[in-house]
Amino acid sequence: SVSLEQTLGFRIKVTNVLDVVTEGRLYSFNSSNNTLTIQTTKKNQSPQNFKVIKCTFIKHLEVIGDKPSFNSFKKQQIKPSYVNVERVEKLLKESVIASKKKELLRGKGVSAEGQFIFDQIFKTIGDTKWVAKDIIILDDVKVQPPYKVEDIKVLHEGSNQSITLIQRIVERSWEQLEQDDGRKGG
Amino acid sequence: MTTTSTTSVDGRTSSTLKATLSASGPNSNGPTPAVLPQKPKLTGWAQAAAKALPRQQQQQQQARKDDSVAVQPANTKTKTIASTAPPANIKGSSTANGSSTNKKFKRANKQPYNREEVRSYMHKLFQSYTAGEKSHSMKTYKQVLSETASGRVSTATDWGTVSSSKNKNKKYGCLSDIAKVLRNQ
Amino acid sequence: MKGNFRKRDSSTNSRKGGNSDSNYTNGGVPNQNNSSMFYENPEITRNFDDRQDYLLANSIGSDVTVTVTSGVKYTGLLVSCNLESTNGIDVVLRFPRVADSGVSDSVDDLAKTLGETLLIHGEDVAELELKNIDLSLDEKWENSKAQETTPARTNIEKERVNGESNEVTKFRTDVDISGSGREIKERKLEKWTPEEGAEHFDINKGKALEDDSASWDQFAVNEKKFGVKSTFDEHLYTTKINKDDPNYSKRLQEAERIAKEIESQGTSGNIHIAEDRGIIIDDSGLDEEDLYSGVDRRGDELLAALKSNSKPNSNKGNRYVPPTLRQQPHHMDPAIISSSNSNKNENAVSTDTSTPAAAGAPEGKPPQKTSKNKKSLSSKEAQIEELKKFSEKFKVPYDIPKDMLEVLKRSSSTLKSNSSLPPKPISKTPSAKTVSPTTQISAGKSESRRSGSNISQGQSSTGHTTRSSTSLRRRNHGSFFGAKNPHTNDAKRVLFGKSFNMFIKSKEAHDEKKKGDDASENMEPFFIEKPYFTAPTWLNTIEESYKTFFPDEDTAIQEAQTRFQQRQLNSMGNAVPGMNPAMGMNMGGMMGFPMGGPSASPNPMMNGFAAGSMGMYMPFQPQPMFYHPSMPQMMPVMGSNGAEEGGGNISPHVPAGFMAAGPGAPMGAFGYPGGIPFQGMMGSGPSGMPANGSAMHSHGHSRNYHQTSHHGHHNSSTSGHK
Amino acid sequence: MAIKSLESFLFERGLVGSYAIEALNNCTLDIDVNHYVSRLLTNKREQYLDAIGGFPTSLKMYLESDLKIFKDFNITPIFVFNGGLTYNQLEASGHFTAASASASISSTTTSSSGTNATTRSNTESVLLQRSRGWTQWNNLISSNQNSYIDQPIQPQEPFRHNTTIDSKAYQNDLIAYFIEHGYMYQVAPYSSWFQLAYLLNSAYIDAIYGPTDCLMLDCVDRFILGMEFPNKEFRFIDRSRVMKDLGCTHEEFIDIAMAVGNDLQPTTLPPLQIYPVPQLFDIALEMVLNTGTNFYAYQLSTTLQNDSKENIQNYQRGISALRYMPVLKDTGKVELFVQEIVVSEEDSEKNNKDGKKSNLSSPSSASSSASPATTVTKNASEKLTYEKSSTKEVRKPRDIPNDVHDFIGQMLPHEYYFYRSIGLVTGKLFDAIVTGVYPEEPPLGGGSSTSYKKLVSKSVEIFKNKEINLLTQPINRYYQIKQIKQVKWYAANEPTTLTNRMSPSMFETINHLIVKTETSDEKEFSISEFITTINGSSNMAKDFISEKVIFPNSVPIESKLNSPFNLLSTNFLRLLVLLEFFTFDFKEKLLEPTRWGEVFLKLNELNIDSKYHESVIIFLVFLKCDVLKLDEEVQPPAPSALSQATLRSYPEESLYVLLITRVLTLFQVDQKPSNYHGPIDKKTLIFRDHLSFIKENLNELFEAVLISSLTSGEFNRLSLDNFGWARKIVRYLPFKLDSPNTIMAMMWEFFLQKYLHNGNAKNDALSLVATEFNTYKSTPNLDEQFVESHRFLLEISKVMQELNAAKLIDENVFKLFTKAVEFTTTALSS
Repeated sequence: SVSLEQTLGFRIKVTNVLDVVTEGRLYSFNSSNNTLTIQTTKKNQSPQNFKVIKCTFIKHLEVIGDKPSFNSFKKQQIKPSYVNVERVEKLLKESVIASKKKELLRGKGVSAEGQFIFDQIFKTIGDTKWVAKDIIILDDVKVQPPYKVEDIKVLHEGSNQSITLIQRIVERSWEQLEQDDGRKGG
Repeated sequence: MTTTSTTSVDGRTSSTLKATLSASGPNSNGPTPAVLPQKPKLTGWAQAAAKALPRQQQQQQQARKDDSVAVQPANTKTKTIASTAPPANIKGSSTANGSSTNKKFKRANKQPYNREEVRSYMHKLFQSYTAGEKSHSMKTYKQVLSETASGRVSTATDWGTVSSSKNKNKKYGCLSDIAKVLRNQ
Repeated sequence: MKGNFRKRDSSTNSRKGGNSDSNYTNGGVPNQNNSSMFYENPEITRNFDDRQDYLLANSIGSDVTVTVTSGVKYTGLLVSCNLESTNGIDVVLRFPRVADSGVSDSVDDLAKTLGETLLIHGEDVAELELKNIDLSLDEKWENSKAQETTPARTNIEKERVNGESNEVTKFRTDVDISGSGREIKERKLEKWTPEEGAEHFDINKGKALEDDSASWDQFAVNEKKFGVKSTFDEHLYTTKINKDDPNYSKRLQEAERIAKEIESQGTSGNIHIAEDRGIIIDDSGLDEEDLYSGVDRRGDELLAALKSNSKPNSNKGNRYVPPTLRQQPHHMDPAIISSSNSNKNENAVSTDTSTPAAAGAPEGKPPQKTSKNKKSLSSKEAQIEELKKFSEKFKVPYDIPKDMLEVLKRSSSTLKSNSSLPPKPISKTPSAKTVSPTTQISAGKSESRRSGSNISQGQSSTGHTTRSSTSLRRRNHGSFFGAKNPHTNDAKRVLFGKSFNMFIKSKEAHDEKKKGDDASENMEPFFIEKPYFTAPTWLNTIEESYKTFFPDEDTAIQEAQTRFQQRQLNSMGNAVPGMNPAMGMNMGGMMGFPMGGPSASPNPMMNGFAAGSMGMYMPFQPQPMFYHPSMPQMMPVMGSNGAEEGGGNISPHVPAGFMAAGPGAPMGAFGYPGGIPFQGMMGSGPSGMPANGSAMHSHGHSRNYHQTSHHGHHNSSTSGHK
Repeated sequence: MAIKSLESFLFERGLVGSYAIEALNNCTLDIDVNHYVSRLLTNKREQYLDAIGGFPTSLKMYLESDLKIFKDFNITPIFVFNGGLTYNQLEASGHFTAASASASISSTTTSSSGTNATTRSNTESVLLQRSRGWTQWNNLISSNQNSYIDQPIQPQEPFRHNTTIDSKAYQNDLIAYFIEHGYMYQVAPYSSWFQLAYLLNSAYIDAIYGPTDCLMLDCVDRFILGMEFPNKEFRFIDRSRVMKDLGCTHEEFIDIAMAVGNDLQPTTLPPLQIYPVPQLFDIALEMVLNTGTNFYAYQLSTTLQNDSKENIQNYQRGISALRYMPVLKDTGKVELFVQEIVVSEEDSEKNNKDGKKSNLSSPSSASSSASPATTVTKNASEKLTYEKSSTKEVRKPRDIPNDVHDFIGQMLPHEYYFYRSIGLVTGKLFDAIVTGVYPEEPPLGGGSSTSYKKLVSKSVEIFKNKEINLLTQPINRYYQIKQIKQVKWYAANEPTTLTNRMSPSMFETINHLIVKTETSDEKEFSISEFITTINGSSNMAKDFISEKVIFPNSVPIESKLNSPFNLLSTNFLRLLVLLEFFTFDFKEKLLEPTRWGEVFLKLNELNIDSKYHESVIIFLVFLKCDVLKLDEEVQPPAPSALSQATLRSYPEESLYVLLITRVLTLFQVDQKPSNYHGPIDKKTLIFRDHLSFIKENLNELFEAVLISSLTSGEFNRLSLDNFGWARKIVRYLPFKLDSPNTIMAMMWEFFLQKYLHNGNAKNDALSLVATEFNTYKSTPNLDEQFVESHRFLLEISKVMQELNAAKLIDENVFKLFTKAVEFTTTALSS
């Protein structure tokens, strides 16, 4: 039998039970949690992509190409090195804050179309937010599900300017959605 | 008494040393016009010093060098003057001293992976989430599943891959193709 | 070496120690190997776990996608994961959303139920996709921190140095410098050695050139360029000096003198020194794979450079001479005879510093006495000289970035002249006595040909002989050697003792030349050629690789095809003398046999090998087939069919040679009268599919000839009755 | 290696002619030793050789009888050995990985290793069979554990099967034999059969006896394939007749040869690798004739397959090696043997280009080779004659590409090839310099013991670095920079880089040491004479340290080393300095023996028989390396050949037996040639591996020292012709011959065991040895051999005493050994 270490660096093609195929280099095989980690980007690329796959989820694993010449821990070009825990903590905090901001722009439990309409409006008008499942623009205009042109409501009187703009945006967005749909169908 | 001389230390005149230091900018790694002409000189000097030594002495030193295990590796190439950091700094505290040490190390060797520290941090982090589930409006996937329609239909987590395929009961079953290649090399 | 071994030992020990210290358990999974494929020890497990932990720790705070076992994909911010879980990885996502609803539900349905934070247990995590993970964050972070703190430190250092300026004459140890006030363990300096692998090369990536020049590393350069660690350079960084040595000051003076000498050299015209002083070699020729594996493609260039350098060249000045062979006259003559223009008593004096003029002077001139006037150099100077010479001669053509050209104006011109190799002589043999190999070979050939005609063949073979199972043992009468019988010749033996001996042979050649020379007094003494004259490459006549002598795929296939057709043509003509060769081709195309799949008949050739694993070549046994008189009558019809199909001698659709099915051997048998059973062969392509050939069926009295063109463009059939 | 399966094919087709041996009367016959040895040692012979080590004695027997017949017919044989290997051959033999892949394959079972008999290389098969032999043996031992008391078990599974014996291993022994009996020999720079072809073409010889590979050369019209001495016949092959019968052109034949596997391209390429070996050629020929297959095109068309790149590469290298093979020419230079090609004059330029682009060997196939048909149709023949009349044919040598070193190997100086050609060097070091790899392959005993591995790693410092420096210093400076690594079979991925460069160089440190005595040219070198010379000096430093170096050309011949004795003595002294048997300091004018050297210098005083001197040095160096004490068990322990009963009842005596057998691995029993089949002992074999390793390394270090001396010009190289070099120098080189086999050690082992169990009855014990070892045939004078080997033990015992006095060995070991020898004395004199 061969040392497990030697599996490192192999270019492999993994088909999971859902027949989704992942290709890349074997980065790690962990028997302690029964997973396989694949590096899916090219060696010299940065940043890198990885995929951790649970072994029980693998239907089939196939080697592509030859045995790598560098199949040992020592020769990997990614080797664990010092991790500054503070830095990790800091990064985590920053990204949580950033994500929170983004999160506000996502409707909870809304349809994909609704989100698309929101995004399109947000592109043009920065002051757009979700209130429950309604889109509120400039605290003036409301778009309710299912977010068609008919669903645009004015909250306060006398803001016709913005309403026409929003109508046009919503209209165009739906056209685009239908086009995309048609393309999908074909 | 044995004196250790390196390329980074020029002991002939203090003025030279000063020049070197003042010349090196805020980032001592950056080259400045004043540094470059200095460099061959040092190289040449050390080269000559090496030659001036009798051969046997060199060999002895070589031997001694091999026997000794250095407390810390030092990168003699850097222009910064080595300040010896207490071992605690290896753990990566953010004091000025510590970071300068790290910096010095950056070129020579990446610092070794701090396994225990990473593990304990990750452990704490995970604890903080799992212990305070409610505070983050935390839901587990199981809960999510039970709330959806499909959840009521029991979902098998085991896809039967292990029991059905030829890799049954084999710990490294999915790696069989790799094993084949390795054996045929 | 010893040190290395010891180091390795200690490192393994410490690793073992580290292992026992760590309280990390394997999560209850027994670490034993159930299958015979792989084995894994705690060491390996730990290494793998470290790899994954390292990756996961670096993925905290990035967006990830989790595929759960039902196929639904969730994306979100990875805020935590459990490294201790034993069945998959427990993952905590912040702001989860459904990216792909998989098979079953609609997104809306699933999304409704999600909260702000989602914990997915390892057993449900089928896949965890980590995207855009930057593993160099720590390094970058350290750098940015360091930059903030450096100025302050530098000032402190400056002050301290000023305070200690009275110690001018002393060398300062590390302890002195770091301040005697602090208590610090003394430590020894260690040479920085690159790790195995590519790290130390990768570090320079993505940085500006200026950064590199400061941190230029001699070891890295040498190792990168030649795969050699220079022993000399190691002293540069590791020398310790013993101040108490009585000869210390004397040596110091000596050292400074030498140092000055070296410094005064400058970089002009010497790419080596230029490189060593921080001028960068362009790395673009090396891709990461090369750096990674440590294989330097420039090895070839190096070889080429050496090749050109080792070629004796009278224009060259000081040649590099191995230290072993110093104090000897060296000669630039490519001939095996080394010649010198100095007399014997002068040889002792002449050193390898003799001027190019002296070395390259033509034979007729009186010897120049330059070398006598020169003082012999001290050994140290000689050594430096040696090194200088070595580095001067040792040039490797590199690509130089444009902005470097200014700096290297002079050296680049030297490079140019170096990279073009001098034309090479086809034969090095200087001797007039030896016959050129060409004539020898042809002479040998014609001789053996003549003798060949006298041999009575043991067996006359016409066309194809069928294979006989018993070997024919028939003795030949007459002579094995033909007309010219060998006779023992003692001279031959003597000749054998003297030939194949480079010393004797080159001496003979030398003496021969001497005889021919009238002014024999001026003749140089004979010396045996020094072994370092031989380059590591063989003499070539053209500047091309052997690989260029091979055809590409199409040409190779076409060649084989032509050959095959030619053979068929010949065998047809041979077998049916009255027939038109054009018919032969069509017949060749027609004489196929119906063939089922590989399972058609038990196959004698299979011998238990898996069928179809490669292109199987399948012989098979057809039913005995008989020759009918009616066949020739059918010929014209078939011929016209062939013509309709555009089949002249050569079909326009020529399949790959080895894919074609053709009769070859059966055609030979076709010429015999009466019914002769014969064996047919059928080829199959690499795919294991039977080749597309023509088929022939027979039903009682009626015959159908069914011909298919190779590509199935056109089918036609005719039937005839007896 | 020959073209796979071709020979049997030719016999079946009746294409092998035969002649009576008289036909060769008075001729000079060149013999390819590789081919010849493979004929003599067929599969059934010497099946247990790998379990006991040593030289195959039966080879000598066959050789002698053949030589006698040559003499009867006044045939002058010239034996040509194979030299270096080309890249394809190196790869196939596992050179670059020190056969580690093969070694690991041999440890797994055949079925799972994924190779079949067709694709497996010879090295793989050898190791596979060896491990099979030992596995079977272990099973046999354990199953007989209870019944075995003092009757040794005979092995059943052969240790060699269906593999060709590597004649390289016995090259030195054969050369020694040829020199002794006055036969001519030569070692080719690369392929031996090319050297034969060159010699034939330049009319130095009349006929060649070589492998079927010779058919690939169109300059060889006929060659002898085999000799059948019982019938006084020989078998030969006539090229034109074969080609006519096969019905393919010369180019197609070469294509087939490359695909089935031959000496220059040993692997069988797809699609042929799935067929059994005996049918390969037959099938390949059918494919060419019936479907117009071109195997090169086939390789190109299957680029998707895993190995296709390597296959294309191997094919190209094979063809190229055939076109440009270095041979040693009569000028003493090694040059490429380039065959000519025929081109028509007017198309010379064009055809040359076309020819270049062809993988087939000649562009004008119609004229250069037999056409497949005997008669040609009228039209076709007219066409041909028309073509012929319009053009003239020109023969010109092929163009030589600029990267011959990529498929042959880098070039060494002519002088180095010369030393190889006369057998002065084995060439393993040359190969290391050329390839950048010095392989440490698994020894006969497997080499799993830690002490052996330790020895391998220690050899880098003690031997290898010095050798590499000595050999790379005098030659092109590329080699001084080139990385040369020691690759070990057990850790092929962790090579040790050898140091080429030292300052001062190794040669500079020793070249002031000169032994120059006033002796005649004829004085023979021996270690004993050397000791006498050294001991004859009252002041070593004065007599053997020369103020001036003697290598420069300016030094007159008289002041150089002028006799073979002085040459060898000088270099032997240098060897001993490098081995630290002497300390030497030129500046201090110091030269004196170390404690080891003192023991060595006493060998004459102690009356040690001069024929054992070499063995004693090996023994001393082994002890000095200090990897295994003489009484120490190897780790992991190997099963003892003694029975459990013996080990349990006689623990003390068992230890004696261990010491005795170990020392006796240095003693070669005087055997009559025979195929050995008798008891085997792995434990002893493993110890023999250690000593054999030391010997090989001593040989290589001495070679390196000698070469550095010769190339620098310290010796008058013009004073000898080839026979002189052989008779006066090569013949007396120490450490050249293969180490003794383990037979004598085992004879003593089983003799003493029987003696112990049988109430100390010597005669029963001796007769047991006689029957078990079949000595009535192989060792008629068994008693004499026991007495002789006992004398050897006593002599070693004297050396041990000196070593003990000098505190160079453990006192316990010394006492134990003394007791052990006493034990043998009582047993033998009882």
